[in-house]
Amino acid sequence: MVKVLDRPVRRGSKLIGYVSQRTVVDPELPLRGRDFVGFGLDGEKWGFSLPSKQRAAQVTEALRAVGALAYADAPVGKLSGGEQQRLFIAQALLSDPKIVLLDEPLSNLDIASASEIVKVVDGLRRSHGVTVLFVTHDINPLIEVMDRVIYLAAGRAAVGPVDQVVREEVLSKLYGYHVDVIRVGDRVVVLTP
Amino acid sequence: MTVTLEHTHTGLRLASLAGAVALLAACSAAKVDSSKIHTVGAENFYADVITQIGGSHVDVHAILTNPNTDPHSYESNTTDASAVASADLIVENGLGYDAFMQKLEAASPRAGRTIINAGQVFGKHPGDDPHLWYLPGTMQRIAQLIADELSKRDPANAKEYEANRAKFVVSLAPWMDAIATAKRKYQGTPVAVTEPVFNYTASALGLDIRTPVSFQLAVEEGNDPAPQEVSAVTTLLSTKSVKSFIYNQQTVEPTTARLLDLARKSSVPVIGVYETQPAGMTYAQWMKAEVDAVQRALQSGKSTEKLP
Amino acid sequence: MLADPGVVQALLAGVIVAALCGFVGVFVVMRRQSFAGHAITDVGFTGGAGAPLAGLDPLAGLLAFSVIGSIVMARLGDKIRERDVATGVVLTASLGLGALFLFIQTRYVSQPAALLFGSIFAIRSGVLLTTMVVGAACVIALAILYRPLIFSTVNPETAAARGVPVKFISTAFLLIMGVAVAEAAQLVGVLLTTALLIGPASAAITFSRRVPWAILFAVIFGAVQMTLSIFLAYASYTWPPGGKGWPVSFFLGVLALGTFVIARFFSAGDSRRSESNEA
Amino acid sequence: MIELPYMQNAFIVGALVSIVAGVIGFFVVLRGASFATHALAQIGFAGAAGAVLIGVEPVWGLLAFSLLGAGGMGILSARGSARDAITALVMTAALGTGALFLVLNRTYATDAFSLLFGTIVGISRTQVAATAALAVLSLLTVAAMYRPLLFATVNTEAAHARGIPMQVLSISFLACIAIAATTTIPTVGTLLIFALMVAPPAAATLLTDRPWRAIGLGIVLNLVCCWSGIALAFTTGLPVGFLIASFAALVYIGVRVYTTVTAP
Repeated sequence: MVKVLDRPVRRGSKLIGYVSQRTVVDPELPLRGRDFVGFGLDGEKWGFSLPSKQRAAQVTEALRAVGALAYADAPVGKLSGGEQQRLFIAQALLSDPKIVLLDEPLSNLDIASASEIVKVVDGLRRSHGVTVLFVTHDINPLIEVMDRVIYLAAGRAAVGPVDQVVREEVLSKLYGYHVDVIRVGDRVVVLTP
Repeated sequence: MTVTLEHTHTGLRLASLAGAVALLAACSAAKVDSSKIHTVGAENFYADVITQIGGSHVDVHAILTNPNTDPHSYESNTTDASAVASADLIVENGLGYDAFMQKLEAASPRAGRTIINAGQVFGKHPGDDPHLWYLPGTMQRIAQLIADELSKRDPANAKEYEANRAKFVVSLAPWMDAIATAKRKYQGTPVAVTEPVFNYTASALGLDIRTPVSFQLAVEEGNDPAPQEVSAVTTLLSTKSVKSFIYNQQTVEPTTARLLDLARKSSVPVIGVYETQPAGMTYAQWMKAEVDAVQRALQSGKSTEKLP
Repeated sequence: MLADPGVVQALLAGVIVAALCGFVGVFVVMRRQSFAGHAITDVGFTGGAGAPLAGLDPLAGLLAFSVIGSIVMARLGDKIRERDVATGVVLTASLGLGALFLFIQTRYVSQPAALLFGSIFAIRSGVLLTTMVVGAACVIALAILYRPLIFSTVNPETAAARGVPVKFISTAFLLIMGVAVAEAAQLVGVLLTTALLIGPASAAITFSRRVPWAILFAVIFGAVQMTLSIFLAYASYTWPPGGKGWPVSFFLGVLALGTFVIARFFSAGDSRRSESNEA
Repeated sequence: MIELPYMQNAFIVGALVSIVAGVIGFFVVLRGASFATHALAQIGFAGAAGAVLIGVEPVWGLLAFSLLGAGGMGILSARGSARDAITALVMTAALGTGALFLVLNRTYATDAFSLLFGTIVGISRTQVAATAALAVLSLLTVAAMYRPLLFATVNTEAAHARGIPMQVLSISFLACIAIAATTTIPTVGTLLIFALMVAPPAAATLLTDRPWRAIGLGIVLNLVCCWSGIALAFTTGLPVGFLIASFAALVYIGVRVYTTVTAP
């Protein structure tokens, strides 16, 4: 039996924060960033949330943690992709999860926003003590912040710490063709043909 | 069409299925008795008059027959279309009341078919009150036209048609008498109506119809009547300024239903008139019964919501 | 004018329906289910027409058909594109059945036009009470669904991951909407109901930043538009060509569209400003 | 049955309408435009009422109003979102105007009402010819728009980038629906044209992925519904509108169930 956090797997859990692949938010939705993030706290509960100082403080804290306070009161649908992504992450954080799943959070983002998001996530896992499972196609922006890699390619997988997996011979074997791993100063870059 | 069908085999199979259904249906086409004169009455009262005059020499198909049918919501069916297609004589009301008839006739052109259109016979124009069968004198004229037409097609029985026509006219006498009597007594009596169905007879009775015409048309068309008019009609009933409330009992919509409640509450006698001839009555009996209902309402304050 | 009990009754009914439609409408517009909102009125009427044939009360038929119709729509249409077709198919089937009921018996069906336009100035008082009770029940049901409904509207995948029964919620929403809208339509007609359901809500949404405000604005817009339409309909009796009251449906239809266009015009200016700020 | 001229006319017009509805319906389904189709067909009523008011043939009012409606919907939804809300609002405004026309007219306007069901068994040869001409016209229009329309429907952004005038295209498509709907409404009615533009074409898109096959299959399914409906109406005397609409809905639901059951 597969167990997560010592419990059998079932649908819907507060212990796992989930950031889905970026969905388009209707620009006309009458919803502020703050309200949107608030779903992370109690979105699955029936009824509506009554105004409460404690609740507001928790939402503000999550917004601060991802650096989204500046646009917390703007309509979600009218924010940029990077701004929305921060809100998604803040939402996932609010249930106080042990694991956060991020499904391609960097797709459709420009390089600057992508590295910002990576910084935010990295900071959060340290400050909040959560495990982050980060699904991505482009490993490069993440190389400095990862503990372990599960590298899936052509039906095969390579698992292990970054410096054991992100190597020319390992990746080339995995892909079945030559892959370059270049070190520039402290940085590592993976080049696939 | 085959060009498009070539794209898919499923399509071809489905198309042949449709063809098979069509063929199957073709085998059971209606039989027609060729010895009789085929006639159609667009409404059942015209059909009734044709039957009374033609007797056993005609076969008659009536289209609007159900006293619960509103011509506004009639959808032509194939039975009616095939009756029109084979008809020698058609009697219709016209004035847009049975616009479907003109369509059915155009769809099945037939040489030598005679169409008696009541609206045209009386020189009315589209937009005039179409409920001609409530106008005393209409059916005498229509009966004459029917008898003439049948005699022309079947000269051998001309005498019988003429005799039947005369009998029909005689049968209308009690109705005409009832109108004359009631008119003497109740001329100028104020009444309220919902729709214009009964207005021709009401005018012949000399009744004073207090309901605004635009209100009547709004109800007839299912449109929103103006608040001032609703209020005027409401006042007529609640203050008992009218001696009777006449409504079309075949189409009861919210406005009518509400006024009907009010009339009952204010004990204004109500009369439910029929738009189509009720089952088990001849045209003459029906018309007489409606006038009797008015008489009963005005004389003894009794309501007649349904004819027996 | 207010001395006229018909007008007072109409104002009361109009404002009640406007409030109900404004509340439900915000969710309908957010979920892009305007078509379903409109179609369910026709479906309900088919039920209302069919019920007497089976010896049942028309209201029972109306509610039964709108419930069945909403469930079928929800079951057939998961994705947005499917939804459009699902609604169309349910509407087709119900209009076809309507044709059959008309064929068998028309007394209770009445004319298609009467169902379309309704007659707000001739409302029976008992009907008003039923609508208020059913409407209140719908509002309470929506209040219970409120949070998970919005969550699954905005962000269905995350909501599902958090254990929100997304499919159940969307069926339940259609059901509540169906009952509310069919009930409103039998009071004031299809046209006024659709206009009140979509117009005020879509205008309110274009410039609200929060759902509760959007609901509040939608209810206010709806009530104002409705009241204004009734006043204008009353006043128009003296307008040329004279002695012809212009219909409420006309005023409300034009006001609803007009308000939306104006709201959208302003919000378009607004969003351009915020975009230029970002750049 | 076949030898009766009105049945011949019914079958011919049924076939023409099936073809036109099958072709346009394919795009209606792909573009999610069922509501617009319903609305454009309904709007015609208002036009007919207006035409009666000024003493013109109802069909011109029908056409004018639904074209105006198509333009209104196209222009207002230029910014993309809330398309269904705009459709609803344009429809209610137009129908309200129709109610006003009825009030101002104040004579017996029976003509405006007979549009819901049409009179499929009451079609004359002249109407058959007119329907055929219009069918050819709408097919040619769709043929002219085919490639950009399909491109724009499946990949809006790319089509936009390639310089396809999106708004012109979407208004033209709505106008196409308007013309096809209103010219067939006097013969087959609002109900049937809507049924045939939505349900069978949607069933067809579930069965095949190729555009031409979907269009062909949509036409075939339409023909099956239409002809068997007319034939069955002839033998049973039941209303044609009920039969065809029910068949159309059943075809879609049947195919939905079939594809769900056989799906891997």
